Amino acid sequence: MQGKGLLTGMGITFREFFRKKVTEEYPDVQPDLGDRFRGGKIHLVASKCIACGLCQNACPNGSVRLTTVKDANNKRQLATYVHDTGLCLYCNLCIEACPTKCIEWTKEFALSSYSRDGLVFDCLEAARQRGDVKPPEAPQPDGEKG
Amino acid sequence: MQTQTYELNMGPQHPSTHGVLRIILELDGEVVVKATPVIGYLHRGIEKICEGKTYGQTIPFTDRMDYMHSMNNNLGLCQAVEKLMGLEVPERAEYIRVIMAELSRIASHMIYAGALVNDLGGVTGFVFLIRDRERILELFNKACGARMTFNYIRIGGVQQDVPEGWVEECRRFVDDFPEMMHTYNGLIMGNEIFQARMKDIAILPPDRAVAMAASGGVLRASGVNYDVRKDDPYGIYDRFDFDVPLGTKGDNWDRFIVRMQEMEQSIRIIDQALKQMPEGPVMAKVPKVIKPPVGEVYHHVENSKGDLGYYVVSDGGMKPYRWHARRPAMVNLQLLDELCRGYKIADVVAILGTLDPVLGEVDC
Amino acid sequence: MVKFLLDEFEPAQLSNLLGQEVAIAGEGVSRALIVTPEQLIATMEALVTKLGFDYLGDLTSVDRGAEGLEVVYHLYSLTNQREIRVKAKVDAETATVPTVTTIWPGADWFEREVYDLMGISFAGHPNMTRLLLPEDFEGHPLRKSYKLQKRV
Amino acid sequence: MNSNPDLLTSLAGSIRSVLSPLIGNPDGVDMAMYGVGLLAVITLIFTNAVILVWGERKVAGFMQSRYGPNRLGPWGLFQSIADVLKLMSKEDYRPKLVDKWVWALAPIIMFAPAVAAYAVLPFGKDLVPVDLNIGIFYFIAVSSITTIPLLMAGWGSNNKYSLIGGMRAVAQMVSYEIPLVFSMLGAIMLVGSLKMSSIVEAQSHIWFVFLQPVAFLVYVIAATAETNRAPFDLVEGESEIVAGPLTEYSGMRWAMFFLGEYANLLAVSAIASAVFLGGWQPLPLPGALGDMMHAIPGWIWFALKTYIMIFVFMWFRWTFPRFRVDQLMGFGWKVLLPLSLANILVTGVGIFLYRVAIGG
Repeated sequence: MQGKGLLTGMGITFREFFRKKVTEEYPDVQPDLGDRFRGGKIHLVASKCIACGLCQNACPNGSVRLTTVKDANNKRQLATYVHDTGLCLYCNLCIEACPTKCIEWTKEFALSSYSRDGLVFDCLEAARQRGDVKPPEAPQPDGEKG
Repeated sequence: MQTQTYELNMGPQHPSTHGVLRIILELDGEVVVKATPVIGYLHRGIEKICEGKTYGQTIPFTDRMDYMHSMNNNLGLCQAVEKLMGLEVPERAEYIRVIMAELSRIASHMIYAGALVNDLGGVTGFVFLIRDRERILELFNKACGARMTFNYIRIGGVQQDVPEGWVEECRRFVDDFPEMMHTYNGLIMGNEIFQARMKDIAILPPDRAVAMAASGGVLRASGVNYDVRKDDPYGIYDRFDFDVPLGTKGDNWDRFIVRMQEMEQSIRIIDQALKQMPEGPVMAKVPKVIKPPVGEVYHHVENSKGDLGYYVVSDGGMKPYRWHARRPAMVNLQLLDELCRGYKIADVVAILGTLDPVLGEVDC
Repeated sequence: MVKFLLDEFEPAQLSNLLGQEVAIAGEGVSRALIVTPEQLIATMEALVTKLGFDYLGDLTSVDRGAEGLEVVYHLYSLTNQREIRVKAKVDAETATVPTVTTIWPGADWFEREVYDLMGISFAGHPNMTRLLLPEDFEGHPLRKSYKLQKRV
Repeated sequence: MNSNPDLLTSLAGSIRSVLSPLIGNPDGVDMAMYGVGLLAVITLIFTNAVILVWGERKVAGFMQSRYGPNRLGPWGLFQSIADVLKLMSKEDYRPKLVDKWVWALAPIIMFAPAVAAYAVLPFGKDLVPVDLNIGIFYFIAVSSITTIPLLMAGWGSNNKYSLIGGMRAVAQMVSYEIPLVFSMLGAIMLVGSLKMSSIVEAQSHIWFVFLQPVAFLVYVIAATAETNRAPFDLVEGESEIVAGPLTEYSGMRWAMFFLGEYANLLAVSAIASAVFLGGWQPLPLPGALGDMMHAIPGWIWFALKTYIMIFVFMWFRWTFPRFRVDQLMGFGWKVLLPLSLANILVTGVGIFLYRVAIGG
């Protein structure tokens, strides 16, 4: 009969009227992002970093940028470490490339900014502010590190 | 009476062009005389960009082509490279890939149906579909931490195994799916207005569909039985028992209903895959630097939009010499003009909806 | 199950069948039928009529640098479930091959895309204009000579 | 005078008693009372539009398993007030190429007939602002003016989407006006009067929805089309023609259209409740229950019925997809019109037979 489908549809919407709602009341209730969440910015544990640059090489879009200096032991140390979230594809390749597992995602996802500069995060500076710095090593006696 | 046709620019900013598609409509009153799609507003030059990336780095870019069915985009590229390298993928990874690709197909078809219903003015159907799609995205989020651009399927396997409890949750989704389908049947497919809007509109004959290289639901709605999963089984698709839904007429209604039935078939595949899935590793032994041998490969997979092909040329280095994707949505979009002619403006959005273009893929 | 056409026929056999002197290059999954632009239409028509390649899978192009350009066709037969790769070689200066829209109308946008990005024009195409890039764009990005700009 | 004066009638009475010594002349007092009525109606339209916008969003939300507005105030009640404030503070922007006068006049003309139509709505016993002898006729005449501003907006905007929308508006509203009028004709035939109060009084024993079910159905469908609501929202048809005639409007001008739209929605629902659902008459229940029903003031009954009708219209909107323009015209002329004509015929024959039965 013509009109049966219309009534069925109305029945469905009417039933839905009284069902439980699925709204997530976002700013009041923070979403559960899950353990494997990929997003936010890079959290760098500076004390574990060996400044190998593999994360920079793994990045498809040049969003992870770092520079190194040689320290007294002729060992590479981080000079800068920048995560440009505006370029980031959130592909996880940098995290997987890290041999010492010293980078991971933060769960801050609300990163919008009025300018592109606001999307560039200095991860090393953030690490310093957390007090996470590499303990300065005494010059080693053999000094033969290449 | 002397009348004149006039031109109407539909898009690139328009509520129902599914992104930044522009259609130059030549209209006679409300009747379409000619519809010229203009694309390229979302062109990012992915093919050129990928020539400068390593093979592994090109996978995230495929996510951004058909962002509704990203898992399958990953899958196609990875299998193409694996084919070139002659790489065997572990069993468990194969099953996870199939489950992910089919879940992703359902999610994509949900967006497709939802957007189409929304274009026809039925907002509630759209919201219901989006609501249920959320459960799939949640599954993806649990498995790889991303809801849309996954980069989960990798050359040689998948990024990591699914977490504890994931299989059970996926199983619950599979069990709940018939009820969801029942709701859609009642609200959308059973609705007489919706049927009147869709039936006998924009008929595409099968021989024309083949000649225009249409694929996916558009081709199958015309009754041509071509599904890459069946005709050229990739991965382990030959192990599953599923049907290829076919249309009879090739009108809007067939193009819609074929995909709705495909969702049910995908559920069947997931169901079997969940039952058969073995334990084991999820990543093959892959060298750190992937250097396929000199040569070239073309591999195609069945995307939710159609026949998605990857053509990868290797010069033996770590970066592809040439990287090309055959994007089904772009090919299907060619049909827009001939399908729209003689129908009304309101039908243009419906036809566009049934062709299901994702502009990220069309423009690439 | 799809069969790769070149598995079934010897090169000489194929040349005989197609009525053209065609070469086969590559090995394994990389094998392709090589034709000249002059042979292209006759070969394609023979493939359609004699071997049932009714479906145009893909149409793209490769810039081989000094060896010139290649237009690559991936054909598929829905009736016989076969696939084949055909390549037409042209040099970068002339860069013109005949259109296959007469055989498969669906090649329209494929060819426009190749024209747009690789700069190979297709003789006889009904509407040989840029597809993705703006009309006033200079150069063809997929040519190896086209250098990507650095991000500023 | 009213046997049991309720809140609103006694309020009107007290205003009148305050005014009459001040003015003296009884005609002047009547005029002043019309002014008070107009003020009351305009207040009603504004507050009602605000409530309806909120209600519409809530209904939409609840039907789509969401909450709808829930940020401002309890249950998001202040959301539409915030929206109104936003709309009022927006820049009055006029696109360069519009036809200035036609474009600027359209929202005002949209609003005026919507207000004028309220003159004859029977809000309760003795609460009809102007109880004209030709009340229904007046309502039909005035509400059909709504077509013109939409065409003006569509034409004056100098935008093809708007023009298409304006043309659709004319085609649709003119076509559906006819079944709308014919559907009410059955009820009018039963009453034998065009006066609103008589129509409502005539339903004290049985509501016309039971005597005229087909007419009610036709009325509801035609009214949906007349107010441009889904599944007949082709005029705005967002996914096809962006926003139809409203495309180039923003801020307060756009809000005027919106206000007119919701005023119309309330008006057609009110007419539905007056003509088919017994207006201010309480639920006809027997015995003590019926007395309890009578204790509730008439205007509450009227408001209740009207809002139930509005809910039904919203329910339609959030369930159905949109018609296509040719289907819409076909449905109007090929289904609704014959149906309403047949209804008139059947009603006429029924009345004749009834008279024969009584008279004989």
